[in-house]
Amino acid sequence: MTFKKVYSLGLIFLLGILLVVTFMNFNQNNFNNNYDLSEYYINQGVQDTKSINLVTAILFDYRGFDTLGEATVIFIAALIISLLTKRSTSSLVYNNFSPLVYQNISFIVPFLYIFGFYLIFYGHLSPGGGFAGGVVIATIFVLLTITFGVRRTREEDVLRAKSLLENLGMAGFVIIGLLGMVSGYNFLANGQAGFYLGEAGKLISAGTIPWLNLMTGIKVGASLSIIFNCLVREVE
Amino acid sequence: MINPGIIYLIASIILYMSKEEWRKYFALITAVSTGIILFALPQGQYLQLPFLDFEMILLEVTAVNRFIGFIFVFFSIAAVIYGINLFSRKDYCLTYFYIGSSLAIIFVGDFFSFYICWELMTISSYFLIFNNQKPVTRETSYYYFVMHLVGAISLLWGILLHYSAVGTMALTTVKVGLPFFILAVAIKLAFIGFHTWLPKTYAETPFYISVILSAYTTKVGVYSFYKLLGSRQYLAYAGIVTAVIGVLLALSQTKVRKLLSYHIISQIGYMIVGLSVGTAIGKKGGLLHLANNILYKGLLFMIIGAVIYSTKGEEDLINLGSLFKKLPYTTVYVIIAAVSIAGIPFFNGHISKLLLKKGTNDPILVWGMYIAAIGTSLSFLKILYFGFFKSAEQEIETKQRPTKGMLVGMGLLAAACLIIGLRPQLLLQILGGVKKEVNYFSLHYLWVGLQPTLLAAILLKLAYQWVKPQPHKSHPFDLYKLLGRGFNYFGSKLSQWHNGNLQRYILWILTALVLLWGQALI
Amino acid sequence: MVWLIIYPLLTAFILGIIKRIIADYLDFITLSIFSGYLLIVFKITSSIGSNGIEYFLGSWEKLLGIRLHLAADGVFMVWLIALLTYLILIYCSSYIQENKAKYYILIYVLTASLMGLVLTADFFNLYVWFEIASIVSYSLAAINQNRNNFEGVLKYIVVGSIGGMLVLLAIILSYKLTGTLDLAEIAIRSQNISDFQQATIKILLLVGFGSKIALVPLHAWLPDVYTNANVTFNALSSALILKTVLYSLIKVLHNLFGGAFFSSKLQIIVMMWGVITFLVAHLLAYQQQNIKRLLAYSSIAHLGYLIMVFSLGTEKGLIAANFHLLNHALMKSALFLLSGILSLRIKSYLIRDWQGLGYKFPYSTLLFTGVSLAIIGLPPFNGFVSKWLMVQAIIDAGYVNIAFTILIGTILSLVYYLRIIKVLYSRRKNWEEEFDNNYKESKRLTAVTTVLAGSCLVLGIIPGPMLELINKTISILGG
Amino acid sequence: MLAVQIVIAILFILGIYTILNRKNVIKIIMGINIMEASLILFLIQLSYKDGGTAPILDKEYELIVDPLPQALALTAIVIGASTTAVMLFLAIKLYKEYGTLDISEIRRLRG
Repeated sequence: MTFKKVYSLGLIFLLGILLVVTFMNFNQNNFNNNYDLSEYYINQGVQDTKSINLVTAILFDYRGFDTLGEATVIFIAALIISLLTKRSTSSLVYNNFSPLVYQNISFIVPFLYIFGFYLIFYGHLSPGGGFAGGVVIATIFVLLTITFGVRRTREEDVLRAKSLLENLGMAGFVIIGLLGMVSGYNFLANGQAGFYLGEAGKLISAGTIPWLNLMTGIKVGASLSIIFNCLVREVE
Repeated sequence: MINPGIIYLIASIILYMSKEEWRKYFALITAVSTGIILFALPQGQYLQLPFLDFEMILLEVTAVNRFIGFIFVFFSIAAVIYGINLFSRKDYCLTYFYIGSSLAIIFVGDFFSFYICWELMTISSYFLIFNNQKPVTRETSYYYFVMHLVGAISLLWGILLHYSAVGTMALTTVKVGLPFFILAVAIKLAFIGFHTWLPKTYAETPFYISVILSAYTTKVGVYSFYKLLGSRQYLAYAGIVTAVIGVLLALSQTKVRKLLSYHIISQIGYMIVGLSVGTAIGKKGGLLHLANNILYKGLLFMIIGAVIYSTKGEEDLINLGSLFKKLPYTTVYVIIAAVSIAGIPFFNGHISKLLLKKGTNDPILVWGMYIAAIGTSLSFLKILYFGFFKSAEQEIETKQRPTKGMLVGMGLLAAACLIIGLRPQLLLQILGGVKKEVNYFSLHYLWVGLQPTLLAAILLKLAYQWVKPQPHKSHPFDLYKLLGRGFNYFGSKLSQWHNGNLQRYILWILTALVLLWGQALI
Repeated sequence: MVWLIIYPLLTAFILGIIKRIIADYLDFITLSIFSGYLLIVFKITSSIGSNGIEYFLGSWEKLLGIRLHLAADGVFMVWLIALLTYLILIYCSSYIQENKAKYYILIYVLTASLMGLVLTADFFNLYVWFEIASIVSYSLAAINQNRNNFEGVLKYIVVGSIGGMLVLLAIILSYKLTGTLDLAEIAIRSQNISDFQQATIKILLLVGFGSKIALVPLHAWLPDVYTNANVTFNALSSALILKTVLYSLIKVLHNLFGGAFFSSKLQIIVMMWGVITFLVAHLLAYQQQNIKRLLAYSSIAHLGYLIMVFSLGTEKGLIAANFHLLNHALMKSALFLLSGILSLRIKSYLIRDWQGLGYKFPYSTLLFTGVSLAIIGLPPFNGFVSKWLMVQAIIDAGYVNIAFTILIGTILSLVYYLRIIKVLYSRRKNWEEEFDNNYKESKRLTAVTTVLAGSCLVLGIIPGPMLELINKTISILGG
Repeated sequence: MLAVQIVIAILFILGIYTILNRKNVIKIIMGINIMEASLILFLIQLSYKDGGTAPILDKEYELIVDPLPQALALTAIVIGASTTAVMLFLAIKLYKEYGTLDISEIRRLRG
């Protein structure tokens, strides 16, 4: 046991004690404000946004601006990773699996697409949403790359297309937000700006939320698959 | 109405941009016309400028600063003539900046602009000293700048304390934060103990630069001593210590410019004595001594510059000798300068030393001055004898003659020495004159003036072996270098802790977190 | 007002779409778009009242959604961000050679995120912008054409993530206490919160943000990042990212519990922290052999000054701190950009390699010398004025001893900046052979640095109007 | 409630322990993720109510958990994931440059 180790263990121990003490202390006067904000969301959220999934309602309507921000974070991550990846020289990379795997993957891909888009489009009705759907779509590319390999010469174009999609998704998000301003309200306005909210529980409802979900889904799917491609390329 | 220093500051910019052939004429015209403007300036406060939340008084004319301003401008004319063909563009620009800031400092009327000019002076003199050819000078200029900045910061701190206690920025004798002001002034005027920058810098810059430097930096220090610290008896003792030790240090030097540099320190001691004893005559004596010192010390620096110029860099008394044959004009000037500084009657040094003596009553101070005067005479006899009259063991070659500009410049100063020596009232009337009770040329005073020199001559004869310039190694103890080394050691230890290990850095973060969090709990 | 954020964001995304089409006119288009941004900034800031402008995203009022609030004191930061980014963008257009479009995208997103940090009045939204600013700065730091900077960025990102998590923990805890995320509402609801709870949240925020602005025990990543990063990133980071994060930290600390920060015992701790920060950083800077590392330590030191004076909380202190923030942003970006110019040819940032550069780049070296003197705090440059104001503010608040340390810091900083000046103006042997004399500085680079350095001198000689402006805009923080 | 919170604290310090005492860069990244997970758990714990259902109101429910922390958790997850991606990428790059993933050897920059 070196001094450093003892010191760091002691420090970690102290930190743990401090955390627990803090939590205990914070538990004492917990409900003096009664969380009126969350009460409001629970009671009024569905009327306000016509989105059954309250988390989506908060994510894309009440706090849509945060979502724009977090989408930007992924955007930047994909941008920097693709920027720093070296242009690879190898032309074809693939693994040898049994034919069963190839068949199964080919079979599964359309369903994955359907599942991904289902998650995106039903984001305001059921658990899911743009992020989850986007991740599912990204897994399609991951699966395909792992099983069938990738032809580098074609990949350049694919990457370029994906990056275009990503940018389009981000720009689309902002533009949908701007629609609220066009109709005389604030950025990212939804129900107040008079967009068709429809009836809670229907697919076409909740104004801009499904569209924002779609944009986010496209964006996340593209970004994550870019990140994956670049990481794979770096590892080789 | 404009602060004469600002004319110089503006001129320095124009000098930077002007053409080669016009530059020297412009420089001369500026200096002369500033002298005329200065002559026309009546006393009182003139130029005010609002800045931050107070008024900057850019021009405040009193008898004293007019007096010093005259000497400064006069010396700048002589120095420019002296170096008229030697200065490069950079030299002209920086010299004028330097002179301008020193002049401005004399005339400003509030602490803030005082500080700004003080710093401008430090900066410009740093770049003036900064000489890219010689690595030694680079180190010296570094030392110079750091030391002067310590002084300046100390001054700034003093000003801030003074300001927050008094509430006005007007330049007066300080009441709060005296130690900081003393430190600042002490570094500027090279008190013994804070003097280490002076011999280093003055002896190693090009000779025409050291001529300029010798006149201004320390004298501005003396002016600020007069302005800020007022008369305090204990400072007079510090002054006498400076005078005696300075002259002793000077005696042990063989390089002429080093000797002269230590002499500046010693002469500053006289001025401090005069300014701190608190009598009117003493004060006037101190100020007159300041003026005289600029004149004859500048002249001496010019002379040794001429020697360096004609022998291509020789200034060691061990090697010099029998220069009177080769440089006859220069020899005349050096005699004038030496007798002036030694206080021989009919030369200006006599007048100011006499006034100083009249002003002091304390026997310690009187005797101290007497010893310092003997030392002074001795060291200049040394220069005269070993440099100019004693035949050298190895004949020294003079490769080129001093230029006309040099001779004219030196001549101006020598003439000034003589005129002041004969008619001191000409200069003293600017200060308001001295009552007639001092008869400078009475037999008694003539004898008093001659005494030290005679004693010095006897000493030279008796202790010839000891006085004779001989090669010796000196290892001056330098506290400030030691301090710097300690600071460096501390820093390198800190630097070693940053060993690039991420986990160590995170440990620091957690330590900070736990410490802060823990203190919140307690 | 939301245009301040979404205009650069939208520009970034659209640039991403059309970057191949407009590749030939990229510089022109990017710069003209940013000029449009300046117009927007002008339009928005000129219409601001004494209470600032509020903006409810998604038109959700009554604290349901996210609120943006441009207070009077934010105007100053907004302008600083917009103008400095513009200047650095011009510099980039000539300095950056590869992957320009993506670099521009990153700078646009950075602008948006910094604006978000200044504008947002929502605690969690602040965290989001904080993380965007972080990830953009990781990205910008990682991009360097000549050299890899992955080690520095790894340190940065690990420290940054830990800091971000501490901030997130603070946000969660404050939500747990108050049930709201709006900063103003938290201040209202935090009446009956115990001292320990307040202190916990503040300390988590201090350490979390502090690891981003590199206060001393949390600083070690910063020089490592700066060593190999692009100078434009260094300038952006030192002049804008660190400053904006500091500003938002002060904003949050002030707003969160209604200014209670400035009277607690935490205040004196933060002041001492600032003192330690700049003393240690100055000492370390002297040890450096690399210009960028040296400047990095100097940045740390100046953040120490800033947090010290900000934590005073008096009106004078805020004026001084804001003025110094402006000055340091100008000076440090000028120094970094100038060091970029000076090392264009020699491709080295080691101090000893710079010997004699003063004769090859006389103009840039002159500027470098001037700005160095400014940052030391010598008159007649702006650094002196702000130092004067800071010292005065601290003396007025009654901390005489602490004020004295600032002056010691001045001496320490002189020692190492003088080292560079000395080397720059020293002659070098056999220099002519390695270096052709005809090298000229690029006009665009020189113009940018001239503007920055010139403003240092101008603000030093006539600080009055700027101080007047700051005085008007600190009404909110001054409280 | 406290039990979950103790778990959160343990996870948090476990993450820090990993960061401080494991040499491998990948493990350090995992440590950061563990810390993040603990914070997300804290968010979920915050929204939890005894007997509450998920905030998807397809029919009438008695008690519904707080949806806001869940939305915040989602945001935090996404941000964390992006940062992790960048970190992993850097780890790959560093392995190529230094030939090792040992953090105590990745320290060319110092002083």
